[in-house]
Amino acid sequence: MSKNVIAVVVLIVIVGVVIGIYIYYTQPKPPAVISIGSVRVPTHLDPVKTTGADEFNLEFNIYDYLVEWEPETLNVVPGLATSWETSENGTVWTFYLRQGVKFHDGTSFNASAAKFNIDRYIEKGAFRSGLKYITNVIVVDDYTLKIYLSHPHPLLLRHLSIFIGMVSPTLIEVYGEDYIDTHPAGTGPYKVIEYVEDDRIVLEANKDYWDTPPKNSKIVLKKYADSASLKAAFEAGEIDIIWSARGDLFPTDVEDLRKKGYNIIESESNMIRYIVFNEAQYPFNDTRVRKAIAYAVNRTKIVNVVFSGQASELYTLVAKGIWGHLDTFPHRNLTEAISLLNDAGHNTAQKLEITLYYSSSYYGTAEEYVAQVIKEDLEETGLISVTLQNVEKATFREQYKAGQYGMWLLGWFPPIPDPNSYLYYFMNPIMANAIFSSHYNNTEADSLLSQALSTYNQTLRQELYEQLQQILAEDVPYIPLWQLKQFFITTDKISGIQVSPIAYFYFHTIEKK
Amino acid sequence: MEDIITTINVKKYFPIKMNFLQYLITRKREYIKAVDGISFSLRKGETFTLVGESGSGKSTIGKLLIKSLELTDGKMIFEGKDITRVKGNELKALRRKMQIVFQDPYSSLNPTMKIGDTIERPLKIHKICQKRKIKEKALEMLENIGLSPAEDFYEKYPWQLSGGQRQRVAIARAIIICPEFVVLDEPVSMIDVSLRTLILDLLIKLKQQYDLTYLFITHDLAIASYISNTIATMYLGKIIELGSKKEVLASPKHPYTKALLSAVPIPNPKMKRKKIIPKGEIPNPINPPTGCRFHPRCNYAEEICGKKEPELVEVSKDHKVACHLC
Amino acid sequence: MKLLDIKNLRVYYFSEEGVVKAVDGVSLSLNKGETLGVVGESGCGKSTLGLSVLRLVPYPGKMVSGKIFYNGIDLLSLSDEEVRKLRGKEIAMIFQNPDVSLNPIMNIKEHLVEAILTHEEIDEREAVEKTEEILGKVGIPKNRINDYPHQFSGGMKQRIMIALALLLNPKLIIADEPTSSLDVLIQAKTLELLRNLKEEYGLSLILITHDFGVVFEESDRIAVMYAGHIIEIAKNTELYDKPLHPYTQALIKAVPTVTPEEQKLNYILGMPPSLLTPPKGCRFYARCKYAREICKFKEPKTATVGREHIVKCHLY
Amino acid sequence: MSSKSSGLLFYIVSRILLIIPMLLILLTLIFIILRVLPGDPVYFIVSPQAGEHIIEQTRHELGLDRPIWEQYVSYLMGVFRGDLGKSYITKDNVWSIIGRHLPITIELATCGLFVAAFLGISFGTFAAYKSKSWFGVFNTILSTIAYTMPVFWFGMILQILFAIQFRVLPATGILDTSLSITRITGLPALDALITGNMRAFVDHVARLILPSITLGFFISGNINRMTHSNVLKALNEDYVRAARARGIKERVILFKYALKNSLIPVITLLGMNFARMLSGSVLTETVFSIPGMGSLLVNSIFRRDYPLVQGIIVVYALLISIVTLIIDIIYAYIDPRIRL
Repeated sequence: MSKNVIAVVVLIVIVGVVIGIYIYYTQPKPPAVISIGSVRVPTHLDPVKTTGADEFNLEFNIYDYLVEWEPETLNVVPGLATSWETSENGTVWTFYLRQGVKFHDGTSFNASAAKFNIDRYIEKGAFRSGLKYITNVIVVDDYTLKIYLSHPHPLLLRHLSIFIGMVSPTLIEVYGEDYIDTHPAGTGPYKVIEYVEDDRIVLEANKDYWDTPPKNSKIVLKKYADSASLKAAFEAGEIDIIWSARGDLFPTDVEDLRKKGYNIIESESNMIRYIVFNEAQYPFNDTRVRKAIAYAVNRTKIVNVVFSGQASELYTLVAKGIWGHLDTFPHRNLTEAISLLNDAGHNTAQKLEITLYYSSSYYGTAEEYVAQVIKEDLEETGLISVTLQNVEKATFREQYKAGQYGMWLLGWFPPIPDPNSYLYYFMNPIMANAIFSSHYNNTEADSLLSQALSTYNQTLRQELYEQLQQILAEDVPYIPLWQLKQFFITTDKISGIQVSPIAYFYFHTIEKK
Repeated sequence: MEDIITTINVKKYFPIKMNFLQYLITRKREYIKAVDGISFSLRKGETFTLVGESGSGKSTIGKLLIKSLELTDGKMIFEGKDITRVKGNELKALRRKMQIVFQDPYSSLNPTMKIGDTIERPLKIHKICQKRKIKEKALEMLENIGLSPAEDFYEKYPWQLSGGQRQRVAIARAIIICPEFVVLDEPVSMIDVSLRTLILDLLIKLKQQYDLTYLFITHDLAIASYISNTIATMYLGKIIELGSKKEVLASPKHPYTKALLSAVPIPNPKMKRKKIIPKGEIPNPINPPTGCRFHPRCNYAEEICGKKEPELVEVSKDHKVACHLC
Repeated sequence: MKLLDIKNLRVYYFSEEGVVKAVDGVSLSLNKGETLGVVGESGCGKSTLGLSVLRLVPYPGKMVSGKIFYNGIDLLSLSDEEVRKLRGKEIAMIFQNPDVSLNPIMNIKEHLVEAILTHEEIDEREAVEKTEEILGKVGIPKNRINDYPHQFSGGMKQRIMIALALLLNPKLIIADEPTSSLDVLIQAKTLELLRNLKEEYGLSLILITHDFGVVFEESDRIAVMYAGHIIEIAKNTELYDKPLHPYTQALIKAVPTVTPEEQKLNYILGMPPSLLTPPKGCRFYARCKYAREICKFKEPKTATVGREHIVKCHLY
Repeated sequence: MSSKSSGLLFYIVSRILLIIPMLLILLTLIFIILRVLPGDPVYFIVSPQAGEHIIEQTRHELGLDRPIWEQYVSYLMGVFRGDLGKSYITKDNVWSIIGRHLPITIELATCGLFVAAFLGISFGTFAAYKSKSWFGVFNTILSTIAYTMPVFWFGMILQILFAIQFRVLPATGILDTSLSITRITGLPALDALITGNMRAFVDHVARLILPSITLGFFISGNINRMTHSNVLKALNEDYVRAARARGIKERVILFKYALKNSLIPVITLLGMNFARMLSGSVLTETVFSIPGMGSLLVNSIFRRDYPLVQGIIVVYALLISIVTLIIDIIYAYIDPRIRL
């Protein structure tokens, strides 16, 4: 009896396998997909909430903006607005909008949709405090929009081109605010068709895109838990591109892949890393001490030893590749450092004891090595003794905001390619204390900053920002250390990757053979 | 002779395990009635033997008498004092006077303790004698139970001893603190035939030497007949016959006792007897039969047996039986 | 006619401490229809002797030498598979502890049917019928056929074991302490059942026990074992009247009987020798009150005294 | 209880009722622990550039400014209405987030369990049967390796060998990026079969092979040891000797007498491991980039996503209760002595 049962089961299995194999080989092959691997994927896709590079990056691919910018040059170009004009005093801007553009949900884009999105951002956007200069948005007709400013503001176009992605208002009205976190509908080149948190986001090319349609039909953004599994997946041929924008791969892994003959495109990224001091706390209330540390740190060693050269030394807070960048901080000089410390009353008998806080759960495993290098650098003066303190991600922000530190290792990724983004938050005392508790306060710097923000004159602005960078190098509330590089590692099949110095990645130009 | 222990209508019910929800729904607790109303007295200096099949409640009585189990109901008197509910120091003092020896000498001794330590331990716990005399006393005891040279055995571990020797150690451990009363729960059933009499003779010797009273529990009537003064037959938590050894063995009255006696194999091929075996097996002690508990198996049962529970009544001097027909 | 003939059998356990000579040169025979009692104390090798007949001596035990003839077949020359076919079919065994001798997760029917189907090519329905029949003979009601071992009392389990043993009409049953874990009433009942069934089926029986009462009541002939040797074999009454070996004599005197009278009993001092290093001479030497110089150094030969009375002692 | 089946029903109902207090205690504990832990979920939601008023506003929106007991009560009310709330980070319903991650974990755990059971039980049994041969020694080494070798290391070796060197099996993920499976039941393998999407089915199953072996091999170590010692013990039982004496074939003795009788503790162990795997095997998921419950839980704890962590714990507790219940029922089926 049981033998019969076994025979039947075996028969069913065999038949099933045969049918399965038949179907498998007769089913059409699915269209080619380009998969991009990273150790992070966006956690939501609502432009008003976006503060992180991963979110910004994906949003650029699914939303359109009134104005946009060319990836290579960073020049402002028309987006959903075909043209615009400014009033004489520079406070009223008129935008003429593109016609016949449709959101992914099928509704049409027009001036009231644009107003809805701008208003929404001003009301609840993550960076709304920086947009207070916009006083009013008026729909003139279906395709004309007027934006009123309280004073001339040079960053308006930048803000419009980065913060305010155009989301379908209907979608929000019907499904509510939270819905677009995972089910967005913009007008951009890609639609989101699948969203699995912490795993993958699947994009499909928008066939009705108003501009040149994407050169590929489907993009999968895949998240890997760590560098090792990302690399394994790539080597197994499961992903086409590794986009390592913020240290996703270990430097050694990049070298290994380079040796194995994969294509590697390398460029600057706009993420900077620096040390921040709490000027209200001993011994960092002493400019000589801060300056001495600035002289003592060895950027070359960090870049070469920790990052195998896959990063650039940085001597000012404005990243390379951004206009206005000017090296102002001193190179390493131990003698100078020692004499400054001696001036401040520190000697070998009474070493200066300081603690360096860092977070490897926030910035990656390399952070521990960086901290170690910095410790060695400072201790080389013979006058400082450094304690290292690793802080968990969950408590990290809370603690540095509360000012429970003297010296932290932090990073900055400003979404906007403008020197203001690199300086405003650091030097304006209100922002500096709200965000970093650096307690840095310099009225001269303040007035330079506001001057630079109230003129459209680019030359003037550049001068002002250069002056600011000089002041920073004197006061040393921060020590810029290095700037990250981004890597695109691809197989031979991939071409058409467009590299932007601010580490945003547009998918529509990529092609797969 | 005076009575050392008297039990009056002693009962021990063990509740059957139930989970909380089962209890909520059935609202009825069921019990195994291991000992169900037993009264008897042990006279000082005698060996009182309980015989019966497994499940009759013999061992439970043993544990009740030495107070290692709490009784469910009834009363116990020891040396004229009511000890039914003694606690604390009084109980501790009482325990010293009552000891027990178990069946299995392989599991009753701590394998990591030397024989000397095993024997000395009760002396130390109960602080019986001066410290320096403890060893002396232990050696004396070893000699007394025939484990000589005592010095050698003092240093040995249980695994180095045979079953008979271990059981002697277990007995010594019980007796060294000079108790009044010892429960012997099947002390020789795991001992080889050639040595059983040795242990039994040792027990008899020690009884006289230390002026002890024994409650001897066994299922083996031959052993009972060798060592007892008084024999009580148990059946399903009840004593159904009780009397002096002579009376019970020479003229058993209860059909169950008779059956037990007839069933014992006799090591004499020339003596062939008709065995009277009761039908069936010992029933479940959760719901024992009404009336006489033995009546469903009894060959002589009459109507009354199923209705009325017989009392344990005296049928002759030193002989009580619980049977309607005697 | 001899059904079983064991010749000079040696079974040793090759344990880590050394070689335990559990059965050390045993010769024994069993006639058809006879009950042979093998009596001895624990550790004397009587159980190993029983297991050897079925070639079931457990690891690290080994049959070192000797021969076992069953119906003229040399059991030790058979292949494992041939022996397996004999087990249960020709020679069955009943073990001491019925509580652990049945598979707890198989019901009674499964046990019996499995045993039948292992040896006989019949269909399951017939096997079940046969099962019910045999269970009826040992007094297990039909309606309990699907019950599991734990639902039966010890006595019933032993009757089931007897049913399992008798199931395939074997010629020989080896019963190893079949009743020693049972209460006296159940023991009497079980022995009676075994006796009756033996008559009915015309079986031969080897009854291994330590209980002199049982062995005298049940056996035709009795073999006494001591420390791996058989030291005396005689007819039942002969052994009772004229025990020759000092060990047998002492043992019979050490067994209490049920009597209201005072008994004077004997006991044997000392312990049996270790089977790891058995003494050179007579193995009972150290405990024997008749021991002489020769007993210490020379192993006694087996002597036949009178009719079929064999003894292994220098006194004879 | 009169009959076995009504006893079983009664048992199941009583066990289900007992889940409620357990859940309550568990939720209370996790609720407290999460809030005692340092770290504030708000900082994972708002930008570092955000001012204090934005932080306060976000905190208010999440209800984190209310007294703890109030949050607790309203959360509990939600749970008993079947509402586990929304994730702080993605704002998605916790049920649907778990619904995306749990099925794949169930598949992986099931496959891992089969691998573990197959490897552990077959090797363990055979080694017990041949305990005196070289196989016994080999098996001891094998089982020791199985449970001492780091999971991620073993997983990576498999990956390098089969996915990168020989390219016979995929290395990571649960489905090729070019494929997709229509969601019906949530279990990808089942859904692919139902929709007749053989390509996706084959790809998906192929992707489960290495992680299942990794997970299964790791667990097989303990299963192997336990099976080995139990079968060995069972083979020395009196009923095995009695069965041999009846001439029962060795094969039957090994499987029906020794193995089946040894299965209860083995099944307990398998069940415990299954329950553990259901909570996710973070290391395996990491190595093979599988979006399962393990990484979801770790990430959500990391981000202090309270509703998600709590939700996962609720689901986990429910699953464990179900698994243990099933194990108990299997016991009763295998061993008639066990009454429910």
